Amino acid sequence: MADPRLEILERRLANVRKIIAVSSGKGGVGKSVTSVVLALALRDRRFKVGLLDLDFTSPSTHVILGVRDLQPIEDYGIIPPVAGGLSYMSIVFYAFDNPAPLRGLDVSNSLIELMAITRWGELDYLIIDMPPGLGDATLDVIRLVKNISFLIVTTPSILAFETVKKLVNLLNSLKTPILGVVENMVMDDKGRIRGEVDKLGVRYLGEIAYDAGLEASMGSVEKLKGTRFYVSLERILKGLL
Amino acid sequence: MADPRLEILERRLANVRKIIAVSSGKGGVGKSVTSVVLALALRDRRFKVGLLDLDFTSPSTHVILGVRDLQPIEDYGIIPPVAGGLSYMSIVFYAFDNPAPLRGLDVSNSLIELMAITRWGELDYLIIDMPPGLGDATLDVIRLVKNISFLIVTTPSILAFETVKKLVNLLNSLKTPILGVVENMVMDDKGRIRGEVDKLGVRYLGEIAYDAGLEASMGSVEKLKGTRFYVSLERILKGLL
Amino acid sequence: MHEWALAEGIISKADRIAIENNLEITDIVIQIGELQQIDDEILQFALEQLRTDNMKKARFTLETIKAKLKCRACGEEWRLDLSSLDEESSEAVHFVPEMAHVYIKCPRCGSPDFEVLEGRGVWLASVRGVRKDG
Amino acid sequence: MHEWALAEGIISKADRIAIENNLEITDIVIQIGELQQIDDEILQFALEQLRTDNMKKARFTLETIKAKLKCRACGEEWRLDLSSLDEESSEAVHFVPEMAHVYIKCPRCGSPDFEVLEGRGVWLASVRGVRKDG
Ligand SMILES: Nc1ncnc2c1ncn2[C@@H]1O[C@H](COP(=O)(O)OP(=O)(O)O)[C@@H](O)[C@H]1O
Ligand SMILES: Nc1ncnc2c1ncn2[C@@H]1O[C@H](COP(=O)(O)OP(=O)(O)O)[C@@H](O)[C@H]1O
Ligand SMILES: [Mg+2]
Ligand SMILES: [Mg+2]
Ligand SMILES: [Mg+2]
Ligand SMILES: [Mg+2]
Ligand code: NI
Ligand code: NI
Ligand SMILES: [Zn+2]
Ligand SMILES: [Zn+2]
Repeated sequence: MADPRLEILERRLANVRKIIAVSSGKGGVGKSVTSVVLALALRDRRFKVGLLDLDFTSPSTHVILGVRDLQPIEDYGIIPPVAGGLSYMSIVFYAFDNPAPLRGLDVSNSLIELMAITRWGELDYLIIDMPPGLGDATLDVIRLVKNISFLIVTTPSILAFETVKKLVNLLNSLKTPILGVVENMVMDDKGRIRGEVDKLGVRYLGEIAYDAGLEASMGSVEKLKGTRFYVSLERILKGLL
Repeated sequence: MADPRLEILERRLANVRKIIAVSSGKGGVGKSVTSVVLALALRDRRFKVGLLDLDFTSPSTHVILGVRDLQPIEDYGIIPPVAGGLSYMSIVFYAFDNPAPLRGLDVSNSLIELMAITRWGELDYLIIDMPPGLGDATLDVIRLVKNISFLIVTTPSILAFETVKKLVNLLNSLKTPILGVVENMVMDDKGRIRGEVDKLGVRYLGEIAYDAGLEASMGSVEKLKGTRFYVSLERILKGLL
Repeated sequence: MHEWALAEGIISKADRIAIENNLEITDIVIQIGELQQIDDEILQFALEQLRTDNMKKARFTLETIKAKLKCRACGEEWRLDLSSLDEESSEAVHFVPEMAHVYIKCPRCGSPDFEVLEGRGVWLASVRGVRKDG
Repeated sequence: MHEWALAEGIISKADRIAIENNLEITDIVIQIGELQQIDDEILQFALEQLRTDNMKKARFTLETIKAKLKCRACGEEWRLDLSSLDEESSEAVHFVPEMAHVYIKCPRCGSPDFEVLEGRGVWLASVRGVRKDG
């Protein structure tokens, strides 16, 4: 039996110029905050930007953005609502505040279903907030989204970086493009990660300091734009464009 | 066709007095450090302790413990090697430093396979370091390990706590026992999480401050035992025993 | 109305099969998992509208497959009573069938950890046609 | 030698079936996925040693199932040449067959994202016996 969803998935992304998966081997390194702020910063430069949260079992971007009372519109598929100027899609539109205990197969199916029915329209950038680890979602975007590239987030900790090495190794062996590595939550810069990233043959894009003011900005796009985190990411973005 | 592994899995744990899954909805909250330090602290109280790393796609406990050149022994199954006084089992004994791109189904199969062949022998405690999220590993330990209880780790961040609420909700609906919640990486105590945990009807076990000295202790059991993290967890443990 | 999106996928897949095998398609059978509660009138209408030149006279047959679930925790197998879902949950499962794990529990043990044995999604079950000349 | 652990599982499952159905087991068929490279002599020996009273004269038949893999990225299907694995990788896959995703890549596109269609694990394929009196 043929799965008709795979047939349209690619077409749904046909008018998206650049697709960036924000990823890491590890959780808690700042993928979600980076995804949101990256999307907002691109939007501030007048790009048309979409944000897709693929961390189905622990979605965070809706909390960071402060999304409330929004819902996609059903129209020959579904049209993502706009949050903070971004075309925004998340499983929380369907799971709400309930736990979503999804096995890998369910994650894969949900991802395919959502991507097959979501009509992004024309976008300059689609930013995808990935779940941690090298599981179904990561393997599926690599396999199904042809022109994807990865932005990797790490912290200065050896625990995070060990998993990042594995992710780089995997992406390299699959010839999936890596934009580079962002070092987040830097407290006292020792330059260790920069050297390690160089050794991997991957671009070190810059660092984002630990920002004690970030937590108080959660849920407000305006406040997020006033954080040091935002300023740091802006600087990194300059080197990326 | 019948799967003979499920038949023996339970028996392998028959002589383990207490099994604790260290879990969280979210990554990067300190599950792995908590697992290792909890296991070491129990061991210091003369208990027989095992540590099982079930975060197959981004294992960390071997880095925290500084495990090197160890390998299980094959003997009517496999016997976990001893690291820092703990009977220790991790997928890195088989994947080494390579990336392990496993879909949920593979995670589930690996977990069942490992648990079916590992002979823990007599243990007072088996600590299980869980991957983030509500996926295959979490659903499998709930389903397959009858006398398991969960120790939940959160940070003070709303992002972490939102996912912890979902985990609590899931465990409650399955009547899986929750030992309580540990609040990790506390910087300036506002007591917010304690209040929220109370509201969930779950025990607040205590807090662990952000410990700038932790990173330098990675890979050395001796150094870990000298950290403020260890002292805080010791205090929490007193309330648990 | 996201039935149109699903119809698009079906037509496109069938069209590709037609091209690859040089077929004039006469019959297309589509299986619809009950879980997703597709509006088959809308789907049928969408298929008619979207049909391509390679399937000008094709007949679309829609078959609904009953949902059958099996609990991974206790082994219970059951057929779903979809009317037990409230509107919001029902809508969610309509768009993303896996949301079943959010809104449905095993009737025996209460676990959301079940397998959908049958009745998930929309599938192109078979395509028949006659070979075109040349 | 972890074949003993697998034998233990097989015997215990078969014994449970015997008890539940009040059977004296005569035949047990076990399928062994090639991927796991089980030593069938050791497994056979272990089974003989571990047999219970409900299967005193049972014959154990071991069937090896060839490994067949299918790439999720490019669709390639292939049979595995296990001799291409070095000793360390081979050992790893012996204990945890999923380590195939660490050491084996699709021969066409290089992806580790493949499905093991056949030839994984050890399964109790069938148990036959005669009903006991009483
Ligand atoms: N630069 C930073 N300074 C302070 N806190 C940060 C920073 N980056 C991320 N955080 C916090 O760290 C936690 C993890 O971030 P998150 O984006 O959710 O990570 P991930 O998506 O990788 O799991 C969150 O509580 C977030 O607010
Ligand atoms: N109390 C703490 N103080 C300082 N750093 C911590 C503390 N707890 C954890 N960390 C660090 O935070 C990161 C995430 O911890 P880890 O145990 O790997 O989390 P998880 O297993 O939940 O992903 C690691 O770099 C770890 O060293
Ligand atoms: Mg995240
Ligand atoms: Mg961890
Ligand atoms: Mg399912
Ligand atoms: Mg597999
Ligand atoms: Ni619809
Ligand atoms: Ni062996
Ligand atoms: Zn059940
Ligand atoms: Zn391939």
